[in-house]
Amino acid sequence: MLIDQILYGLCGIVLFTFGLRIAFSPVHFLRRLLAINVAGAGLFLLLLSVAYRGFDQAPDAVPHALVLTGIVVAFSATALAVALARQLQNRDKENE
Amino acid sequence: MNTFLSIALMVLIVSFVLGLIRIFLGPSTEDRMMAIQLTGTTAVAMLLLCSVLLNMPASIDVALVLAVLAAVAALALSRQQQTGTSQDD
Amino acid sequence: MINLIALCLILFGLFFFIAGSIGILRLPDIHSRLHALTKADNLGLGFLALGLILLSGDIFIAAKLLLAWLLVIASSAASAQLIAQRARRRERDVWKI
Amino acid sequence: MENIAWSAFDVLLIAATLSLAWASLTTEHLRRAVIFFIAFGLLLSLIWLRLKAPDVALAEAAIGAGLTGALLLAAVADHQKPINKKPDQKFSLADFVANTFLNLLFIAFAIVFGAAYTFALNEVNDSRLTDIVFQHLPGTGVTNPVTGVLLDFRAYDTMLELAVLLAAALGVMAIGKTRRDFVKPGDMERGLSQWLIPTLIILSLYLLWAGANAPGGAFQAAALLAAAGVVMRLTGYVDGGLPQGIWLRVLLVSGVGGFLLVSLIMMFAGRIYFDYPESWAGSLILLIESMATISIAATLVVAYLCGQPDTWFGGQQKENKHAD
Amino acid sequence: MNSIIWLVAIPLLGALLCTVFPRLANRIGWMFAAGNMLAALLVMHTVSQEGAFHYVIGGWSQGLGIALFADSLTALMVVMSAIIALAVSIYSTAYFTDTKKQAFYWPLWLLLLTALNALFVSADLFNLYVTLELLGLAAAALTAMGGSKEALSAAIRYLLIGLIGSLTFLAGVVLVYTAYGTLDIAVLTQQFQNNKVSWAIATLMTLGLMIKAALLPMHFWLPPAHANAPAPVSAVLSALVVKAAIYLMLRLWPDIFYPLANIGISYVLGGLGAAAIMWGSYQALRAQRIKLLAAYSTVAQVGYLFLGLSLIIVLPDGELRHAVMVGVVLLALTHAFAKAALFLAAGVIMQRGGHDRISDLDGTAQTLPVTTFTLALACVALIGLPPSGAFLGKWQLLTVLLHEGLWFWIIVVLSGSLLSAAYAFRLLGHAFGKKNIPHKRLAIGLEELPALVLSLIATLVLAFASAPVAKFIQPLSGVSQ
Repeated sequence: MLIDQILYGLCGIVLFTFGLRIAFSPVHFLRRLLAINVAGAGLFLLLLSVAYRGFDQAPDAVPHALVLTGIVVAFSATALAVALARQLQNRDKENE
Repeated sequence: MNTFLSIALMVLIVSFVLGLIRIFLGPSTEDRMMAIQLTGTTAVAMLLLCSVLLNMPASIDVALVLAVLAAVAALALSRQQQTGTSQDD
Repeated sequence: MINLIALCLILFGLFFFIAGSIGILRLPDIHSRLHALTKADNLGLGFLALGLILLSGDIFIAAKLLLAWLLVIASSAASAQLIAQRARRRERDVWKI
Repeated sequence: MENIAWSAFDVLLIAATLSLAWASLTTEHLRRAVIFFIAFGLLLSLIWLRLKAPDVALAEAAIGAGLTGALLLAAVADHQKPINKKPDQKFSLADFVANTFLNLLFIAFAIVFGAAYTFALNEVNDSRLTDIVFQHLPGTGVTNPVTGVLLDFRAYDTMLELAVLLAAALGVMAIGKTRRDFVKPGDMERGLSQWLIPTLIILSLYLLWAGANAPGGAFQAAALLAAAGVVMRLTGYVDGGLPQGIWLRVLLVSGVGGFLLVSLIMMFAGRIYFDYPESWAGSLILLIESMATISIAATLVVAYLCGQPDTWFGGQQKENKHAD
Repeated sequence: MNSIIWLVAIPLLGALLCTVFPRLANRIGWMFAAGNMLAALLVMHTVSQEGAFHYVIGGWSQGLGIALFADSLTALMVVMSAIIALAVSIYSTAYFTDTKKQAFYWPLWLLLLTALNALFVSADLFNLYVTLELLGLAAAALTAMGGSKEALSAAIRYLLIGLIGSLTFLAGVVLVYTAYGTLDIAVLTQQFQNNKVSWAIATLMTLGLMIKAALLPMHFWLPPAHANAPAPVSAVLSALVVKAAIYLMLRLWPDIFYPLANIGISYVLGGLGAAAIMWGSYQALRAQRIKLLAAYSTVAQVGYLFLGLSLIIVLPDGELRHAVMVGVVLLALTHAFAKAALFLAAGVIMQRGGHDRISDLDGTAQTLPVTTFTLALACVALIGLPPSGAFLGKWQLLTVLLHEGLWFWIIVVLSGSLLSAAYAFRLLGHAFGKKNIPHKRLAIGLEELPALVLSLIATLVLAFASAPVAKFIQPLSGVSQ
């Protein structure tokens, strides 16, 4: 157990919780999307601090691969959400 | 030498935080773009230092990627207003 | 000896970074801030990279460090132009209205 | 002294990250929120490097600072007028109580989660998967453990992840066409793109090549290639440099298809699923990676286009319209 | 053993081919759905011959590679989704007339099927996360294909809520890796202990899956999404996608989280389930449209399944637990078939009549006799009248509740059934209502048949199949591997 490991891990947890809190509040859709992305980043931070094993030791490679997968998935979701929102926006414009 | 470099790293992150303050303050989008550019460069500098400090040559690659993408980001930011206001067909 | 030169170069670099950051924070208007920014970008990173090149001792790594500097110069030149252009357009728009 | 400097660095880094996240999620203006989010991505890639995860740092730099940023910026461009400003409400006790309750709930959640994490770190037996990974790495033909995990041990995950990306691209295209109208790019933009695009492509090739032995790999390379597509889109090529018709469709599926095909062939050849024969594991992985790179890049560009390119079903590409 | 791979490979290959050849998408699509059916039957055959089995992809040691797993529960779910998928696919060939829509519908739908199958057979926690995301993305994209403004905003909400759910699940997975250093379910099951960290893990994963399953306080996203999607998509969302999360609960609690089981958690889940039954049924009674009624009825049905789950968690291994398990599985199967049939029938009514308002349905029986018959059969199954599978499922559940003396739950189940009878008869009353319409020649369309078959399965086939199903489900034990 390393002090920096705990520090970064807790930072990840704070980001995750904060992101979720905003995602559950009645704000603009894009803000919610940002919040979910922040929450995801918090989880990735947690996962990577679990993998971290000190300055001079090689870290655990499995969480790194998991986070890479997670980043791709998060981007895909963001892209789909943005496209949906823009389409909705276009509909609103047509109706005006 | 490592001690010196780690202190240099600390100085750079202070400089980074100063840049962040300009991002927070604004007031115009251009100011924020500028501050992003500055923090980006500072991040590149920190990455270069890390390549020696953490003995990770790969962090230079990260720096390269950041340097190139700074230009892409600037382009996206500057084009955003023009493309956004146009009408859909 | 080389270490000492490297140290000095890195110190120079740090100076420009701090100066740039303070400049961007304290200078009054966009164009003068832009001036401060480009100094930090080009000179600060340049000296730092130079110092690190002296320390690295590996030609491949040295080349990559140099490349990083060149890329930053190129993209900072481009984005400074874009920012200035945008700022000018906006100022002009203000007059139009 | 060195330790103190590092600790100061850690604390400042974490404080800056948290405050950027805070600013991004609470500022009133959406566009500012996105700018903060891009800076947040910048800091994240520094943190990943600090935690000795250069592969992730590369991906985050390319995605967080690059593509997600460009995507979100394009999205907020639509929202310039209606800023997320609440109409000045009267103070409502019910809202206040509900908000306080939710805040307390989430704070409690964070505390419990944090405590569990700390306990878990205490309990863990230090023999995580990492030892087994290094033990089996020689069988995969690569020396970068992350690439080994992604493309061999957990290749099935990677295949499904590419399927997720494909689903996103298809979903984006299913709901509408991409915008065609564009402001004519100025000389400045054109000059920029002339050196930026080749640089991005070369850097991407380098990362792909380095991926087998050093940090880098298909996804990072693809993100840079896609950034080239984004630049093309921004400087007047409406379809972001994508090929047309059947070529685009084949390109889009070739990443997942490559994984699936190789594994099915392996299965019929008597080996089990995803079990590459050791002698050509290295070159097979490089082949799959190159296919995956181009395919992922195309998919990322489609996702950025926020709609279906006109040439999806084939046919001629129309003249690029410029709306000055 | 290889058969399990085809479950993922066939629909995925189909999705890729449909993407490349958009003009042939219709034909490729239903052929691969049929192929998926064969793969599912093959897995069922293997399980019935050899029992539950593990398969580590790539031949790596367990823990390093990703493992797949199939037992009788998996086999039943896979076959169930294959049957519904085939029916929905045949229906879809007639539903989407616009070739440009077809070109995107088919690959997305086959990707959704891939995700479902991959989720059912996965034995790796992170892989489960990826399948959950694939499921959520494909489902949201398909919902948006409804095209209306309501469909788009429902799709956005669906996507975001799904992301929150799967991220919460992922948080649990991260803690698992922190504390136990593995992602493999079998390895984890052996090492799992009852301590504070394990409680945090169980809480996070359960919360994530509750959001995904739309259990009561988290149900708000379901009705708009299910009611505004295109009809075949609604059918799949209600019948299968919601089941995926519940299936995972059935996988996690009796296996991994077995050491944590206690009466408190059982009361929480059961209480939420009971509330969902009452609230969902009440809202269904008030709904103005068939699809909204069906969506709220799904909220209620999820409640029954969670009520059953709460019993499974707390009951000791043995006869009673097996009885509840059989009951839950029968309820889940019946609901899946009946709800798919209901949504498909609603789609037919909407396409022929242009609307699905319940109060204006009078005369449907005269113009669409087959579809109205389908509606009636589906309602019989949803209420749980004999001879449907749901009747037997509820009977099993009630027997155990009676034996345990849980009177409150019995009251909830019975009044939930009464409420569902009320909303079902309201719907049927209008559908069978007389209206003077000019006599027309009746044409029975191809698109009416899949729904009819599904509703027949829900009412008649499951009634006969219940004994073999009960025998097929092996008694779950704490450590089933």
